[in-house]
Amino acid sequence: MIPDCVAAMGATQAVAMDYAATGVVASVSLTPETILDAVAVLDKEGYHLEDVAASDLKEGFEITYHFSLFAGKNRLVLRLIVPHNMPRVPTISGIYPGADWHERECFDFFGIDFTGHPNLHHLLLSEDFEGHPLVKAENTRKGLVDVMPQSWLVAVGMAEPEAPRAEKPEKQAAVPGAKE
Amino acid sequence: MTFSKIKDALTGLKSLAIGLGVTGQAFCAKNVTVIYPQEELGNLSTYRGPVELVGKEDAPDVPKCVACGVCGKACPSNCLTILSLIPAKEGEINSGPTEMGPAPQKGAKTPGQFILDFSLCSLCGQCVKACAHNALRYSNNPYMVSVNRGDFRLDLLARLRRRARD
Amino acid sequence: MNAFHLLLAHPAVRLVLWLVLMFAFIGLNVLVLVWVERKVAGYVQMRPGPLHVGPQGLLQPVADAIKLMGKQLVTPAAGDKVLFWAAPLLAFAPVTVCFLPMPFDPRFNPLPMNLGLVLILAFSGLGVVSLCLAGWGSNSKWGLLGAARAVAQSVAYEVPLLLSVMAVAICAGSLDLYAIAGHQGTWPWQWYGMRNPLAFFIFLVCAVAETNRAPFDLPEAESELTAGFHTEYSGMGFGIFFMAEYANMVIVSGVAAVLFLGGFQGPFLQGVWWFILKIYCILFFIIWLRWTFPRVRFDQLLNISWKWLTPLALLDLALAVVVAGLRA
Amino acid sequence: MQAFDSTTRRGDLSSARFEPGSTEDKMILSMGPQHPSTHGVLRIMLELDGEYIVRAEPILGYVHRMHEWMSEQSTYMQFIPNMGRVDYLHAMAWNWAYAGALERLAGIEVPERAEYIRVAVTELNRISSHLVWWGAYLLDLGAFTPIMYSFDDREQILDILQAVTGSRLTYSYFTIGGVYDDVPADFCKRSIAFVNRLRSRLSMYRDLVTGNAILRGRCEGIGGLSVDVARRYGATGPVLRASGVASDARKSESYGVYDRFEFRIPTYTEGDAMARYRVRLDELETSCDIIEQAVSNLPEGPVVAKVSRNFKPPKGEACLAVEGARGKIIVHVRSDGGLKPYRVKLRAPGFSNMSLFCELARGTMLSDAVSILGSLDLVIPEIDR
Repeated sequence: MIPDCVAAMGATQAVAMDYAATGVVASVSLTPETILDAVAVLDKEGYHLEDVAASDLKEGFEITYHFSLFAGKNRLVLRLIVPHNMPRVPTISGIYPGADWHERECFDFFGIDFTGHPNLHHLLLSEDFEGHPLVKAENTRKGLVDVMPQSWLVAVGMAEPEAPRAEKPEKQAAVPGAKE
Repeated sequence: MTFSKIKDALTGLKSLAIGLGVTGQAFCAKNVTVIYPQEELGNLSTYRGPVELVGKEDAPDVPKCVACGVCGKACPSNCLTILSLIPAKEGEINSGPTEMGPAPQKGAKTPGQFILDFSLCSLCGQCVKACAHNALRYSNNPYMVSVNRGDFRLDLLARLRRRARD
Repeated sequence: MNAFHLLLAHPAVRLVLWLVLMFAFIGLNVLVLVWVERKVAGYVQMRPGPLHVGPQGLLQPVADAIKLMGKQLVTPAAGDKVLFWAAPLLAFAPVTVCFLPMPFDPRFNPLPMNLGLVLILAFSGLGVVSLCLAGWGSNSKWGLLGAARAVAQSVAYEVPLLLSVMAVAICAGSLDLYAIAGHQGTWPWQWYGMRNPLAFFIFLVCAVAETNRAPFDLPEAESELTAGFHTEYSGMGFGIFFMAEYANMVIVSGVAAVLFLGGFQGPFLQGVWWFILKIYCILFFIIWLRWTFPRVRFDQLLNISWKWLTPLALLDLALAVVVAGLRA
Repeated sequence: MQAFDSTTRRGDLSSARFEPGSTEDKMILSMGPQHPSTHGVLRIMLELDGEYIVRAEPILGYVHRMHEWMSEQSTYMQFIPNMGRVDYLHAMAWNWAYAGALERLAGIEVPERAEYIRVAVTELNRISSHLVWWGAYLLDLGAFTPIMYSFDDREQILDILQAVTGSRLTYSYFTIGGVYDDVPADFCKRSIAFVNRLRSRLSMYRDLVTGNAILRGRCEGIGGLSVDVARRYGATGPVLRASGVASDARKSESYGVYDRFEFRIPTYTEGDAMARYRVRLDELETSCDIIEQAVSNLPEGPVVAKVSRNFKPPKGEACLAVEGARGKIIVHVRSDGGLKPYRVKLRAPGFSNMSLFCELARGTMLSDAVSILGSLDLVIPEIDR
């Protein structure tokens, strides 16, 4: 179930997720331009920040922000994709100061540039560490169609709705879009 | 104002006296320390130490292991090395030094060598769970002391034979 | 024989002999006290304490001392070498002097001194100078913080300490420790500790603070300042500070035993054993405190002194003056 | 990145970055990593005005092990032992978060008995974690003895858990679809005996410490945290509950079978170090209640669901939030349908709680900083991962 406040977030896509299967109730896709407004909406609603994580995909670095309310099952995931050659997204540490370290961690592991961050340098890795350890090699990267749940793909129109019979997971990994 | 402060100070002093009472009681109570070399803890039997091979019921010095190599693959830290004899090819006469290759080897049903590098092992038990033949189990030996790193490369076959002998 | 007696009669000779004797006495007591501390700490924490070196671990302090002597002495490169090494010496030197006027036994007074109490107070005040020098000379920020704390703490607690001692001195009408001890009766209720419990309490608290013992061990608060003023000391440099701390404990316990517990007085068999027994009772109490309480914060420490102990000690002194005046 | 010239400056890059423009009357102090109250793995740069802290910045990474990278190199099963080593004090909760996230992803039903065993061992582990915290916190405040008493109690738990898991600290007991092995026959009896013992000891804990005037002076009114600041920093667990929010993943997200248990979430409204202290002590009792219910209702049956050794979850992503001893633990797993995870993200509660420190320490004294640091209950390996 998608909370009402999502409507005000300027999302490109908002998909309700099955909490029992994924642990989140809704996935909200955004762009670097809309993330600040969206986070401000959540702040007003009283959400707390759980984490900021990144993941290296074919389409670029996917940055996910997880938010929850203090009570109940209502985890929201905001996701946006930034290109590999210019991984840049505005920092949300102005609204949620707790994001400061999470963003520094993403900078450490992926080299994502959080513009406007007050203190963007190594947090967990040593100062003289070269490179970003979680960036994958070109040939091992997977696309969104390979790593997202089928229901999400269907909802955003990246896959055709399947026939109701359950498919074997091994076969699911080889859906056609993987070649894109 | 002043009186409440004095009252606070007095309750504070009382709390300190109570604290002294607690430690005073402990001073008179019995020690709980187990003084190690003279006495030992009674919980060693539940300790899960480095894995060991299980011998066959009828022949305790022969391992149940069939050298399939599953345990070595399951291990997160690659600390198991299982070698088995490379069987002689048809027509060849198997003489001279026998060669060993990493398990599984086709046709080889016993391990030729079973090495556990205990310095890498994290005692997670993945190998024990992975084994379909119940040929591995935890030992409960907590004493594993050496100044030599090489001593932690445990030859499990030799240890099995030693156990069977004793 | 005659010449020997003559020689002994000379005060300078007796002073030197007595100093040497006291030095040995202190050294022995420090060793015993280290063992007692560790044993008490052990039993309080439900463990046996040192056990393996000697019977019941009695030789453990000796082993510790040997280990400390074997360690390398490191001087901080940027530190002031003279001050740095002067500090531990200065910490230990006054301790011996402080023991000269102690009344061990009523029948034996090698160096009669009518201002013995003043001597002890004066020389024990020197200790803080050594802490200050140690902190400053090591050119370490932790050391500096420790030294600053030590000075402020010492100044704060010297005042109520002196006032509480004064109250007793006025009651006894003397500053000679033999006279003060002799002035008290043989039974516990005749001791000043029972007659003037407030002064005794104030003295004990101040004594713990002056010797930098927990819960007032702020100059060396290990979880805050790593080791405070002696952060940079290694080997025997640290060892001497360590010994000085224990020697200071023996002194304040000795003074407390004389002033408040009647010194060598006892219901039967009067003599030096009563004095030693009382010293060790007070030492046990101080050790017990250490292994029970958390450490106070620095501003709270100063508040306790200036807002509670000093006014109380003044009040107590005034009462003592009135009582003494009425008696006279 | 700032250039660093070791010939002209002393210190290192971290301290060089911290150096302010003007140090008039101020002192820059590097607290740690070899400092007794940062336990050798944390370093905090402090700007001091006398004993007052003007600015504080923690420097992390001293025990960074890159668990997230390791996850991508190993199969799902092989990564389980790592979970015991993220937070060594509450390893069971991390075990659960990882196993649970995968069960969610693959839709695996965990047998009843395994669920109850999970609850019991996790709560036992929570008690042992709180006991270590209690001792270590008081050690930081200068009291040496409490840690010995709490370790005496903790030994009992470790003995029970050793009989269950075979190890004493870094458990890898959970497996996908259940638990590694069944509990020994006397587990219930021993757990109940321990719960009774702990209950009788708690009054001693209170007498010795909680009521102590010196401790109250060191904790009350120190490091006050308002709900709003806690929310923006993402503080969870006892730190959040001490600010008056009854938020607990065991209740709010009721993973496993926690919805079948009756327990109270202790909260205090002061938000200071003392409130955090009280919350944790109360949680000891809460955990005792849960353990009692878990072992008395322990059903018979299998302890692990049928899961292939070559476990391959379907593609997709899932996360599970678990209430650890320090707060909300979340493990996000992303699968591409292969043998190895595509990405595992570990959300450590201590990470968010630690970032509060700069905020809380500002304007307090050096001794208070130690008290605040202790009251946040930080396990640095969990923060550094």
